[in-house]
Amino acid sequence: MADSGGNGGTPMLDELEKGPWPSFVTEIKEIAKDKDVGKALLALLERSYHEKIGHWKHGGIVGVLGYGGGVIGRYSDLPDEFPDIAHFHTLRVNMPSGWFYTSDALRTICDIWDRHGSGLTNMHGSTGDIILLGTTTDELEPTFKELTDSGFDLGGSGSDLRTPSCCVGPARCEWACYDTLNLTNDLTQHFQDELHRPAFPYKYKIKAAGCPNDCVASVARADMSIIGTWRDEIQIDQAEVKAAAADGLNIERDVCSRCPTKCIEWDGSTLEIDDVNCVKCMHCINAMPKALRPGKDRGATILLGAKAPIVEGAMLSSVLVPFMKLEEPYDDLKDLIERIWDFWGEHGKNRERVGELIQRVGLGNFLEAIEVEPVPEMIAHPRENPYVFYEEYYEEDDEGEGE
Amino acid sequence: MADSGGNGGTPMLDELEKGPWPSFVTEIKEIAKDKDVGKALLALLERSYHEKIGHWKHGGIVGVLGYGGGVIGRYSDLPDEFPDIAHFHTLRVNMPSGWFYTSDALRTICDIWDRHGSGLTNMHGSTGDIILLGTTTDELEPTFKELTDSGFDLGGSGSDLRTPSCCVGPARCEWACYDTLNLTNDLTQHFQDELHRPAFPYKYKIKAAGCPNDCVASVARADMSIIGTWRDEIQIDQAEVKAAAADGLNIERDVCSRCPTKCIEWDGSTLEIDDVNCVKCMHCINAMPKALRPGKDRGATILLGAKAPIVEGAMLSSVLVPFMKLEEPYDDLKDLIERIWDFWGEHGKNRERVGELIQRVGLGNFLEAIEVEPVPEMIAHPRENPYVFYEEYYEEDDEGEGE
Amino acid sequence: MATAMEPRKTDIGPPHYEKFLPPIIKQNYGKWKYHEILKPGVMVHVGESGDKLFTVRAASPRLMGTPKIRKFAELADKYCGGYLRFTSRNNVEFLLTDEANIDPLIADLQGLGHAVGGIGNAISNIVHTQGWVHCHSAATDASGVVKCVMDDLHDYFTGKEIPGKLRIALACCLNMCGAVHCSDIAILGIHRRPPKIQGGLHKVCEVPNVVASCPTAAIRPATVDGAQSVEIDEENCMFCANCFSVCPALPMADALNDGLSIWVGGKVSNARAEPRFSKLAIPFLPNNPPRWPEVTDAVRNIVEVWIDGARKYERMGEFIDRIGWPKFFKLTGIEFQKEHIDDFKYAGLTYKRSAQIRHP
Amino acid sequence: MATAMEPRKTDIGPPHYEKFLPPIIKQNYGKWKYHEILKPGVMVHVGESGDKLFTVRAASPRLMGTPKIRKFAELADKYCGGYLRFTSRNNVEFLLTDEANIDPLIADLQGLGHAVGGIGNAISNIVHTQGWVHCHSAATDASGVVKCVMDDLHDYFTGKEIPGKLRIALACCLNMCGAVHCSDIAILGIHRRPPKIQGGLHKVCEVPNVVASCPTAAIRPATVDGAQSVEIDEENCMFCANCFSVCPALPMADALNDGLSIWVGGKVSNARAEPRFSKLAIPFLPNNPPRWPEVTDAVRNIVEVWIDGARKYERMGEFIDRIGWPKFFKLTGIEFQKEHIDDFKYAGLTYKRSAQIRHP
Ligand code: SRM
Ligand code: SRM
Ligand code: SRM
Ligand code: SRM
Ligand code: SF4
Ligand code: SF4
Ligand code: SF4
Ligand code: SF4
Ligand code: SF4
Ligand code: SF4
Ligand code: SF4
Ligand code: SF4
Repeated sequence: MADSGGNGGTPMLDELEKGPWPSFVTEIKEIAKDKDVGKALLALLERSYHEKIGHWKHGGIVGVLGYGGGVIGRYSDLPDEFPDIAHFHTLRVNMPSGWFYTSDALRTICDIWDRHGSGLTNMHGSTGDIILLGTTTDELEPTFKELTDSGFDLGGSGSDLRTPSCCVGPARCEWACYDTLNLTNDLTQHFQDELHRPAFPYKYKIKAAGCPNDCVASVARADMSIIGTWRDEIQIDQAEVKAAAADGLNIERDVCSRCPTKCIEWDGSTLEIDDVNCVKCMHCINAMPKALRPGKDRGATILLGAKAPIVEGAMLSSVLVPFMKLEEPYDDLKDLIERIWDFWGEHGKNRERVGELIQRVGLGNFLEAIEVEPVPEMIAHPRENPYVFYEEYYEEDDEGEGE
Repeated sequence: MADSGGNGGTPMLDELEKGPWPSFVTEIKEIAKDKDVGKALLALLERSYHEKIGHWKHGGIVGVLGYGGGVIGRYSDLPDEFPDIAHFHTLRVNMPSGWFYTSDALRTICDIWDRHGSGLTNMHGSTGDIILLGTTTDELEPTFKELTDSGFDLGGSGSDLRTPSCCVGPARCEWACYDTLNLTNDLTQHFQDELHRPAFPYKYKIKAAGCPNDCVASVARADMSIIGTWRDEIQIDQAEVKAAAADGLNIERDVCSRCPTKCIEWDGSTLEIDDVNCVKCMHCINAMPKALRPGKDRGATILLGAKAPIVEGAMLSSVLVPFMKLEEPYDDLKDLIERIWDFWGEHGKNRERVGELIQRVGLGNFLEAIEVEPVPEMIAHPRENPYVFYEEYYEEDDEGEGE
Repeated sequence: MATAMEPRKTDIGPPHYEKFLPPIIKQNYGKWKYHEILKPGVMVHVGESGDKLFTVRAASPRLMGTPKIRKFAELADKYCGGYLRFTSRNNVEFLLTDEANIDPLIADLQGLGHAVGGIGNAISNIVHTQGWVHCHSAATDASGVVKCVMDDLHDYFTGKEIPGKLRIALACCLNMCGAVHCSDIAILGIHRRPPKIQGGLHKVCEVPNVVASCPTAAIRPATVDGAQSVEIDEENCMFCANCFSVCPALPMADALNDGLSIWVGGKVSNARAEPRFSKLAIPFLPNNPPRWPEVTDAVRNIVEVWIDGARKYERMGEFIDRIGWPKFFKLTGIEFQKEHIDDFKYAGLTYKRSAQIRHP
Repeated sequence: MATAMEPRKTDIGPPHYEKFLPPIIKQNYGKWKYHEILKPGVMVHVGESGDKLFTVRAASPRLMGTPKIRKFAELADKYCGGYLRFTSRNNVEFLLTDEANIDPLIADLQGLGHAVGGIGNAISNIVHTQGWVHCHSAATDASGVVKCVMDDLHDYFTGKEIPGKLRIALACCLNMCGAVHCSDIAILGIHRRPPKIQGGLHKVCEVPNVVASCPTAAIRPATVDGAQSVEIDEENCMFCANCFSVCPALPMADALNDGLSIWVGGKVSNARAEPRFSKLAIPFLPNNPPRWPEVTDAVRNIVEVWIDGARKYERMGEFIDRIGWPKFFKLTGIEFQKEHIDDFKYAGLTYKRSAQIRHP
């Protein structure tokens, strides 16, 4: 059997330095040049590769003063063999909206992390945070201090609001139907307390996509998915449509026949869209970005409930508000969020995501509780089973009332 | 308030003699001319119309000797006021396959029923039986005797095989892909014991449709749905296609664009079908019955599990055997049915339909138990959740085995 | 175990269908080539042999007395050598070989009050159930409502053009003996009050069975007046009546609260779209005998919206698929309510899980 | 409650994004007109003003040390006035105004070992998770598998043509932090042995919480060696590890039995087809570090079947919709097994409830 990674190098990990894709092993080795923690991580990982098993234990409760979230505690299950990474906690640092940086900002983070941690990061975590990967309990508070001194703060973890994230939006995308960066930053600032001090039944994620292409996968990965859209007509530049056709795009086959409601027609010279039946899927616009643009009456669809499979099965978010204008100070949205949190806080079970709660109490009851009128846009189709909880019925002596 | 139907006529029911559709009230009145039971039924029904409530009680266990099914016991909840219909049981008489009759056969039934019952019938019940509507407990055995003497027998009720039924099939339909009448008759005769002596966990219905048009609604209404289909090419008569077009059929719009897999094309002179992608939906054939016919390699898809909503929600049948040749003596099918009944008999809970059982134990386990190989045709799509009950795993000391 | 000595026939099964097939069918059995609809309610099937079989389809109330059946038998003798059949939707079909007999037969049928029609793209007979005529479980009458609806839609049976087939079914309670769950339009009798527990329940029912029967676990064992009985958490009852099915001491029927609901968009054929369930359109309409005007109006409204908007061959569900449910509610004027939103076990799968929306 | 007296900043939130936007973005913010893909990994956004912003997208392993981040910062200084961003799939994007800088930047990036690509119809970076590098729950490594798969599919990142977007994601356990459940191809680490109950469980976990955590009710309270503990009905365990999430004394990892599964056909965009979950393609592949050849082969096979068969813009799930699942299994040569058939709570809705079948 090959070396188990103790002191005999890392033959298995070395295999992962081969090939064209940038190598995380090379990244760790780079760190290992200067830091024992890097060497230890390499050795532990090599061992995992040999044994086909991880060597980390459940994290205890570690964090920074006054915060409940933002740090993931992590301990090795071989602390005696690998004392340098006996503690190996991560900090989740709230990224700027849209993941924009200046080189200076990045260097500031690097400086702090080189001083206080492993020097390893994830740019970025799946929720969107800057992940500072691996430090000891003692270093948490000093790292936090330097971060806040430089204008950075921690993100969410545990049963709190998780770090909201958004697509690049109006910063670089012509299709953004509202200002994803501004909204995300505004909500994050507005809900700092909910972000840092876990007081919910479970996690609550918000993701903001500027249009139905959903480039932050909000519909699959956020309890609240905010997806830009429009209500009026797609803007058409007929000359550019012709240019696209001349350029070789088969508009009939590749655009019209792929339209989900078949509401778009091309007769070889004019493109016509029956906007009443357009479901704003973006396909035709995607296919002809120079010729077509979303309409001018823009806002967003608010959807609720996505989550990973544990426990009740995975969910995609479902429509809560078919269309909402999103303009500063976003009071309608903030009110809505608070009404949702109130109800969830009161009725949600421990570790019950809001999507699971809705399914448990029924969307109809949930809507009543948060004071939103039911509309058919919220459902794929009306119920198929006749098990209706009719709420009102006549008593013998009150014929005429009820209903 | 209007008369309650006692002796003052039937003003409400009289309203139902108006209008162009044939009236069941007229039918009852016709009977009431000669029979007190008819008068009593009219009066009771008029009362129900006034009170907006039925006047029947749960039936007790009544039946004919040695049979457990075939009779539905029924008692009025006002026996003192309506002694003539204090008992008002129905007999379910097994109809001939395809509901074909001679006038003599019908008269025979009428004669028997005039002698022993109300003279009222349903032609036919929802499961397919001839329903002889309303008689007393004393009359059950004599009616049965006369029926069997005339070649008729009872159908199913209770937890037994219910009367199998079928579409008109090859008797009058050019699309029948197997002999629905023969199969239905054969199964009914073969399973007489299961039909008459309830020994299942619950009811089991079989319906046989000659082609995917499913003119007996088998996919929605039978625990076992047998739906004719074919495996080879749709037979095309190109001249008749042209004739249909000439006749005004818009083949492109009304046929091709409605094909679920878009595997049929019409260039104005030739109709081409990519039969590999044809899902045998029947639409193109339905639209051009003179030009198109099902292929020649015919058989049936066997589906399992349909039922009404109580208790676990309604179900449609799902594919068990994508294609089975159906030829006398239908041994493959009978074997399959018996394997299903064996497993259901052993594992089905009281009042659990076979479709509910499959969902409870899992289709995969069910298939193993009845010795049918899983094939992708059985599912709409593979599982979406990662909750797999992997059945094999390696023990520390047997690496290399398992899987 | 037989108590009588006389010979007793059992398990003979139904008469063999071949005895009832007319000669032309025997000769062309399995060898039909094509069919054509000649006029409303009349079609011809042509055999490979060239033989022609004419079918005349007549309306039926399904609930019939022997006098009427004898009259049909007479007509069969008069025009079709004594052969006839019934359809899977309870219409009567006369099987003729002589084309000249068609019109006289139709005239006689009409004279009897049985219109001819229902073939092709038509509204055919309503599959239905027992109702107040024979069932203990009914929340409404069956034959009465059917009569009113078919009176109202009669023209569509006898030939007025519609885009495709439209299948209506009625069931008088949630047991759904009419299997209405896959109909273009379904009319469903519903209870809206929890069962009323009767004294002496323990004498007629097994308490554990009763408790187990409730899908929502709304029934708990309880002692009432010293006897074993049950209590019902009324908040959790959705009126399915399954408890009543297993226990007569829990009657559901309630004159004030029973009524009907309307469902749309189901189908069973595999033609074009796959088979599917009907969906709730109208949660509640009152029982208003003898003519149930609220029901006939509601059905007609939906039928007309479909006729106005559907493309050729498009069944109700396919039509709604194309226009979307919000538009369906708009066109029919039906108010969208909480009750439309599923809250049973697959509810989550009926929520709209995408941003593909038609904005006004 | 503060223990120190020095001023301590909290709840300041993230830095405002505006501080990090290059001037050209500030000027054209919300006023972009269209974009064009210039070559693999390079696109231009044109403002209503006529301004042009060039984006160069580079691959990233996501797990990066500060030295590499500093190098990216240097490149940003050198070519883009110090501005850069990361994408939602963890690639690095350089934001240029001077077209002439594009090729030198690309050369420098390639020199650093970071290929440029992933824009348009391409296979972009694999969204993934911690694996053996940092998580206690992992059934496989994350970064290692990702490295191997992207090495193998590298050409499709750098420009080899494919029909549409193809999104791959990996999660190292059923918690699915990579949210793989809606990916064209998902790689999912799986356990296949029930948790091993450790002594002293009662000291670290609340037994009732542990019992409640199991979706299949496979965990029961039990007394072991005199102490409160649990027992597990192994037949009913489907290895979700939710019990381990709430209780460290129930470790799931098992070197012999942990492995990976492959899922296909999910998507999140609303373009054309609605968002949808991925479906199980391959129930089990072994953990075979360091290069996981079974996984890379399996992914490549599926990718190639899609490339060969898909129409323009057709995502994996749309492609399979068109050809049908039986054909997918046939083309990929993947054996259809019992495990493919759903048996969780919505299982019945995944059965084929129609006779619409491609024969043979
Ligand atoms: C770091 C990160 C993965 C990564 O490599 O990027 C991560 C890591 C962990 N996740 Fe996660 N999750 C991360 C994004 C996600 C996502 C994706 C997303 O947010 O878009 C999901 C799926 C979406 C969702 O929320 O449902 C996700 C679903 C979970 C779950 C399942 C939750 C559920 O309701 O089903 C758990 C289990 C739990 O909460 O107990 C979990 C638990 C965990 C824990 C804390 C393990 C645990 O049980 O204690 C992991 C710590 C790993 C470690 O040691 O560092 N993580 N987790 C992601 C957070 C980084 C960041 O802040 O940016
Ligand atoms: C007579 C008939 C209705 C009719 O007017 O045609 C009928 C009548 C009754 N059905 Fe039915 N069912 C009839 C066809 C059906 C059908 C349709 C079918 O077979 O195609 C269904 C739906 C399909 C199915 O089987 O799921 C049906 C689903 C039920 C159910 C619900 C079963 C379930 O699993 O959900 C019950 C309740 C029960 O079994 O306890 C039920 C129970 C009943 C009972 C016996 C009432 C009871 O709870 O005891 C009814 C007796 C009425 C009476 O007093 O005469 N009946 N029943 C039909 C049988 C006639 C015949 O033999 O031809
Ligand atoms: C006589 C009958 C079978 C029987 O054994 O009794 C029958 C007979 C025929 N059906 Fe049917 N169908 C009969 C019930 C059905 C049913 C079952 C039901 O309604 O409960 C269905 C499924 C309905 C559904 O999907 O909900 C049915 C769906 C079809 C279809 C598919 C229509 C569609 O577009 O979905 C066709 C094809 C067509 O009409 O073009 C069809 C076509 C036919 C043809 C043309 C077949 C033929 O070549 O002979 C027959 C003449 C019919 C007509 O009424 O237009 N038949 N047909 C049934 C007559 C019922 C009645 O009195 O109205
Ligand atoms: C940079 C980024 C947003 C961000 O804030 O970081 C982005 C940017 C753009 N996306 Fe995206 N998308 C980005 C992640 C996504 C995601 C999320 C994901 O992959 O997890 C999706 C949903 C994927 C899915 O459905 O599973 C996504 C679905 C799309 C689509 C729809 C594609 C489809 O046919 O389904 C388009 C339209 C198109 O490509 O024609 C699109 C188009 C675009 C455009 C062309 C928008 C524009 O006009 O600027 C951008 C250039 C893109 C390109 O990569 O082809 N973007 N895009 C993300 C780049 C990720 C990466 O590094 O590869
Ligand atoms: S989601 Fe829409 S607005 Fe946002 S980056 Fe993607 S395409 Fe642009
Ligand atoms: S956005 Fe989508 S739905 Fe609307 S016209 Fe374009 S392709 Fe059709
Ligand atoms: S199911 Fe098919 S074979 Fe049977 S009558 Fe209907 S169309 Fe003819
Ligand atoms: S039978 Fe249906 S699927 Fe086959 S070609 Fe005709 S329309 Fe298409
Ligand atoms: S639907 Fe209900 S009320 Fe009507 S016959 Fe069937 S069981 Fe009786
Ligand atoms: S009617 Fe149904 S829900 Fe109500 S108590 Fe009875 S079984 Fe339960
Ligand atoms: S997917 Fe599982 S193993 Fe991977 S990081 Fe998330 S919790 Fe840990
Ligand atoms: S792994 Fe999941 S299924 Fe197995 S015992 Fe733990 S919680 Fe239950």
